[in-house]
Amino acid sequence: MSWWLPLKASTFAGEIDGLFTAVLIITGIAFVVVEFGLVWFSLKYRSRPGRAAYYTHGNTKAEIIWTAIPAVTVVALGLISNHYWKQMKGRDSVPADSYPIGVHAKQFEWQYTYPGPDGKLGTTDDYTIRNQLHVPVNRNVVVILTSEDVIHSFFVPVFRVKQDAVPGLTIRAWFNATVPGEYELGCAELCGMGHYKMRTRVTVHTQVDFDAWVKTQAQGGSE
Amino acid sequence: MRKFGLVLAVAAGVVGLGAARQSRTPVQGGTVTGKVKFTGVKPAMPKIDMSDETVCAKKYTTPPTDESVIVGPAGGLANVFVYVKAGLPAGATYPAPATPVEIDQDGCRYHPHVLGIMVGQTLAIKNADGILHNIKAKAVKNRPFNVSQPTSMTTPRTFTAPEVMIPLECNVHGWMHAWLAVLPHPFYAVTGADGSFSLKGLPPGTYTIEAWHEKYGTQTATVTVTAGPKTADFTFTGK
Amino acid sequence: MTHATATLDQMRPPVPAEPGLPIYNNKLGMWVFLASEVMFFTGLIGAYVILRFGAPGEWAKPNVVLNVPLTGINTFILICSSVSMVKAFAAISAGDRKGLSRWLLATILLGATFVSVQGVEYWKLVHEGFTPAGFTAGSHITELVAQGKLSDVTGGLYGSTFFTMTGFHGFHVTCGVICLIYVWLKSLRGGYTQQDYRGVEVIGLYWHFVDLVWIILFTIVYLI
Amino acid sequence: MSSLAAAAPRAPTHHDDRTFVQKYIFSTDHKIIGIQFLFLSLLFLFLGGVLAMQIRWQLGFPGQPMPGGGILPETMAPGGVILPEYYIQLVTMHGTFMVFFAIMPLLVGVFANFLIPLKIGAHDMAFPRINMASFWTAFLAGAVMFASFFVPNGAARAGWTMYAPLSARPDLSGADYGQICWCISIVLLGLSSILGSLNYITTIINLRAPGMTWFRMPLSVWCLFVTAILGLLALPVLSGAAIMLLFDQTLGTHFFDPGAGGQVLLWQHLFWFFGHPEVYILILPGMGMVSDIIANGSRKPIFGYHSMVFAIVGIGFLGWIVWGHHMFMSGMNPTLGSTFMVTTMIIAVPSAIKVFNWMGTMWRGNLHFHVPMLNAVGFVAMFVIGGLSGVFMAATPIDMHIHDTYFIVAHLHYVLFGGSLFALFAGITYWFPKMFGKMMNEPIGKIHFWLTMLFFNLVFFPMHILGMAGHMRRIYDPTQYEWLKGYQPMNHFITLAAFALFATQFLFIWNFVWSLFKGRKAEQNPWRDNGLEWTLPNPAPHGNWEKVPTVYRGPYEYSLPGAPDDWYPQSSKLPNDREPAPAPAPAH
Repeated sequence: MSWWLPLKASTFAGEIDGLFTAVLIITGIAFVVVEFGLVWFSLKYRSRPGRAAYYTHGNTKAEIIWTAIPAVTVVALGLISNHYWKQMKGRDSVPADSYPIGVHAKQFEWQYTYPGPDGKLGTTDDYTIRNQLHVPVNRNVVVILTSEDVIHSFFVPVFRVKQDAVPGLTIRAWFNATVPGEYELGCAELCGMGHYKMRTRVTVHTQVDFDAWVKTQAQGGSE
Repeated sequence: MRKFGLVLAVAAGVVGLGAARQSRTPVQGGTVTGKVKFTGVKPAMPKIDMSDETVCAKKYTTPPTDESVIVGPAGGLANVFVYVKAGLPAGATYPAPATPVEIDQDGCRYHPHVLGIMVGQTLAIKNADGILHNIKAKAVKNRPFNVSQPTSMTTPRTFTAPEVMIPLECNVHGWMHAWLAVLPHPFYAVTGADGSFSLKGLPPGTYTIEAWHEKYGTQTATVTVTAGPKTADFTFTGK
Repeated sequence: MTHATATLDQMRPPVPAEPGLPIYNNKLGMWVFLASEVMFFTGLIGAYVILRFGAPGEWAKPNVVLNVPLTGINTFILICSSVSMVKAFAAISAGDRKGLSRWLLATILLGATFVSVQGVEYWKLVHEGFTPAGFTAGSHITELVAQGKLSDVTGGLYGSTFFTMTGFHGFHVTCGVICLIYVWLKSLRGGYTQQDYRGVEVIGLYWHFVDLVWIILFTIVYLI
Repeated sequence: MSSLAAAAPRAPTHHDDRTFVQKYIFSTDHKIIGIQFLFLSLLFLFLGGVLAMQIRWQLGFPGQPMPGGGILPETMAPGGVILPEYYIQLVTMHGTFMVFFAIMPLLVGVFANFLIPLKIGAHDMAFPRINMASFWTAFLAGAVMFASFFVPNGAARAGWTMYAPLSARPDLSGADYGQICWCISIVLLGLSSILGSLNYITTIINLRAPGMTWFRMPLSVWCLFVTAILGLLALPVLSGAAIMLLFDQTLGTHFFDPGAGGQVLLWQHLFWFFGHPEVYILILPGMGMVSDIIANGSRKPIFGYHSMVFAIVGIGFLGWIVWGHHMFMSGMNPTLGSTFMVTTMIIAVPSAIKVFNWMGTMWRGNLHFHVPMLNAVGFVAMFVIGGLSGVFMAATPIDMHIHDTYFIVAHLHYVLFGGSLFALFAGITYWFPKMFGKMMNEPIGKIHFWLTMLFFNLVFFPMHILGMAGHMRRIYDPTQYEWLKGYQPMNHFITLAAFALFATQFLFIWNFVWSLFKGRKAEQNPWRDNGLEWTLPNPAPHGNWEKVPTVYRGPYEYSLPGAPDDWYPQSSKLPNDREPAPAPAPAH
């Protein structure tokens, strides 16, 4: 158990964690100012015999200050976020050279279709595996999400990537895994009684391992 | 086009027993036995990828294969549901037996794959795997249900209307399928590996007997039963 | 109200009170209620627009499934009922109680005719195989599909949106007719005078609103 | 008592000929309807709490039989072990009961009904009978929703957001009658809320006492006014969507059926177009009451009355254009993600203004920490955390990681529990004497506040950590995942803290019920508040005033220089106060 964000295992993770920390600092400052202010005012101005309240209806200058500062801060945050958002999810953000994997979500399991040795989906050498996502390291991977029945959500915490799979739509989401290892994927959108069981083992291979794995799969060899 | 091979070997010998009384526990009476044969190309059953479900995978030495078409060594077709479709004396009622019919989920597969149950009889759905299975019964005449079993437990269900073939499936394991028939009478049987079946205790009369298979459809045969054995064979042909 | 704010003239905002809007409570309440009705129909019509533009196939052409001439006449009937409502309102504001009752009755009859025509249209459509769930197999509608005049793909949506929108409008017209009957009976008992005809004005507002919604619905569902 | 109390208010002399049924069951008195809403909603609040405890049990002790679970039927919890579909029913119904049948009626049904006529100086609501119909429709809606637990196949189970197609197809969710009950109940609740809102809007516009100009209205009435407008315009859209969902379930229509051309995202757009104004309906009345109570507790006029009003109206407008931030990851067009992110960022500003103004009110005040004031300051402290955690979600890249995780659950509970519920504890304690003529017990109130504050934070702050770790929402058994097994001790801790939080609420229940019968008799103006409602005896009589009072000043004239006391009622005339202008001549 860690008190911070999970392992940074994709190119997104660095940017998202950085933004997270920035927002944490800004909101942290606001948090301390307000909570400390409340406690301090409560102690300093608590009622004592002979104490009288200061009769005032407000101060326009103060109002302007604490409207402008939050406004500028949040709009700045908005623009920075938008910059990353366009990179990660923008209309044409999926890099052209991405390795395509067809992900078909259905009630309570994921079907992963791999392009096979020829690297192209939709050819005869594709093969489908249940609940196992194998990706090469340091390569852009695009996940082509379809759903058979209800809304599911493709979510790998260590890659910081999440995208709903909506029945009737084909949605593409890309990421680039950077740390080889074995991780887990869970469905993040309530999809029925087996929602909690839609677990996928995510394996990030080095390029060599990945090619070997593809070869074994192509010959119909099992795991 | 599936070709129907309707081979009907009806033994002529009919041994009458006596007037069939209306509703009585059929102790003796005619029996219909037979064999369901399979001709043609035996389809190769795809392997089931249970690698992610270790609890089930380790229950198999050889990788499990799909169970939709199982042909025995002698060419007998298993998992064929044979039952009396029509011809029972009108108004005859058969009390549902108290003992529940069991269907077990062991090794991420349904045991049995095809089964019959009487209206009002309890179906005891057992979960020997101890992992989550959900049972979705896509019934039409009966109330459909979709219940889950997260651990080893038994869920009882009963059915109110006769319905031949309610598909049962588990959504957590897409390959798990079973077929349940609900009948108002006890005259049904599922063929074993050798493709043989026997319907016992039939009061004399002419009956249409139907053989149902999940992939090759249904075939019917009419059999007149007096007392003593009758035979009715079926042959399904793979394309 | 036992504690009615003492007001000299019913048709003015209550006195003594800080001046709000120069319209009396019932009318303001109806205007606010109509705002919520606008949002309700906006929700339904918005869904219709999105579903129609996002429809996978080609939307049904006017007058293929729906009988436009019949509903054209029906629309005319509803417009006439609005006219008769205005007449009723004009009559009572001039103090003519008998005129009010007569015009209210005319409005009720026209409104009831509209609803019954729509009911008959529904019955005929369902009979022809056009239901909220889409086109029922083996019916007259599917023959139209066979003849290529109608695309089957959007049949489900066409049925769903048509019946939901026009059905709810019909429901609102029915409620309007019931309220009109109440107002009509009260007018027979002399419930409305030249000084106080709030009920007539309020139900008139509702009626014109329902008529306006139908004009929009008629255009976007039947004509385009 | 100060010499300035208005002339001793005489009970209205007219003879009250209403029967018990007319007076208390089918009452048209806005105060009785408010109290009816109070009892109904507190019941549903308790029910929502019980559902929450079952959820926490399953998360804290996955798969173990729940104590007392034996009473549940086999289809929900065989042998006390909660089944996955029952868990999702719990999650769905906890959200539905709390949002629609506890917090919303408590804030809008109770305090709008009770406070608006009293605070603006009116005899009653503009349409008393419609007001009664609004309560009984809400009662019916609550009954239908509660009955949905007992229909075959159990209650609705697609989350309180009821996303299609899971909610539209019984074969996928396993619930058929339950989903239908949910839709019917929500349509009824929509109708009840619309009837209520049109009443509140008409009353506030036309029935304000002479002299009560728009900018002399207390902020609680301003909040209730904007809330009524939000409710009036948002609920019909939800009713329309629920009707479409109901038809999809029953008539076989295809609004949300992707197979036949229906659009799955249509439900999310319609729901959240209603959803976001709804969450402002759930917080604005709380903000209003807290503004009144903090001004009273600080014995000092509210800081920046006009900017507070602009902030409330600003929240009212902006609330309509931010709904897309619930759908960043839903497959919606990403460019919409950018626009909704900017509008969501901007909507943080009015809330910030309000928080700083509350602090400004306390600055150099003469703070009396009675129980309502304690809860109000608790509201501000917790609402700030909820508001700030909202900024994380508004930043879309961060939302990619924390959407549909426990970070969201933490955020919504900080604003709903930490926000609205603390404001409700303050409001109920503050106006209890006006409702029942008795005071609630002060020491028990304080103990309850501090314990609730402690356990509330122990339950919901760790959920931020779970959310950052990626712990998904609505997960029946998190130990299925290796990386969540590590967080199970935290789930365990949260469950124990949640049980303690639930137990603490019995203090409030006991205090509430005990004070109803044996509470100390409340004096005329226990909080020395300037509001018009305190010029009436406790409990306020039917019809409130014999003659509508005249208002000469704003509601927050505390510590007025030169006044003999540190409070000065709105309806007390000072020598240099001018009489309000007489009503204009008849219009037509």
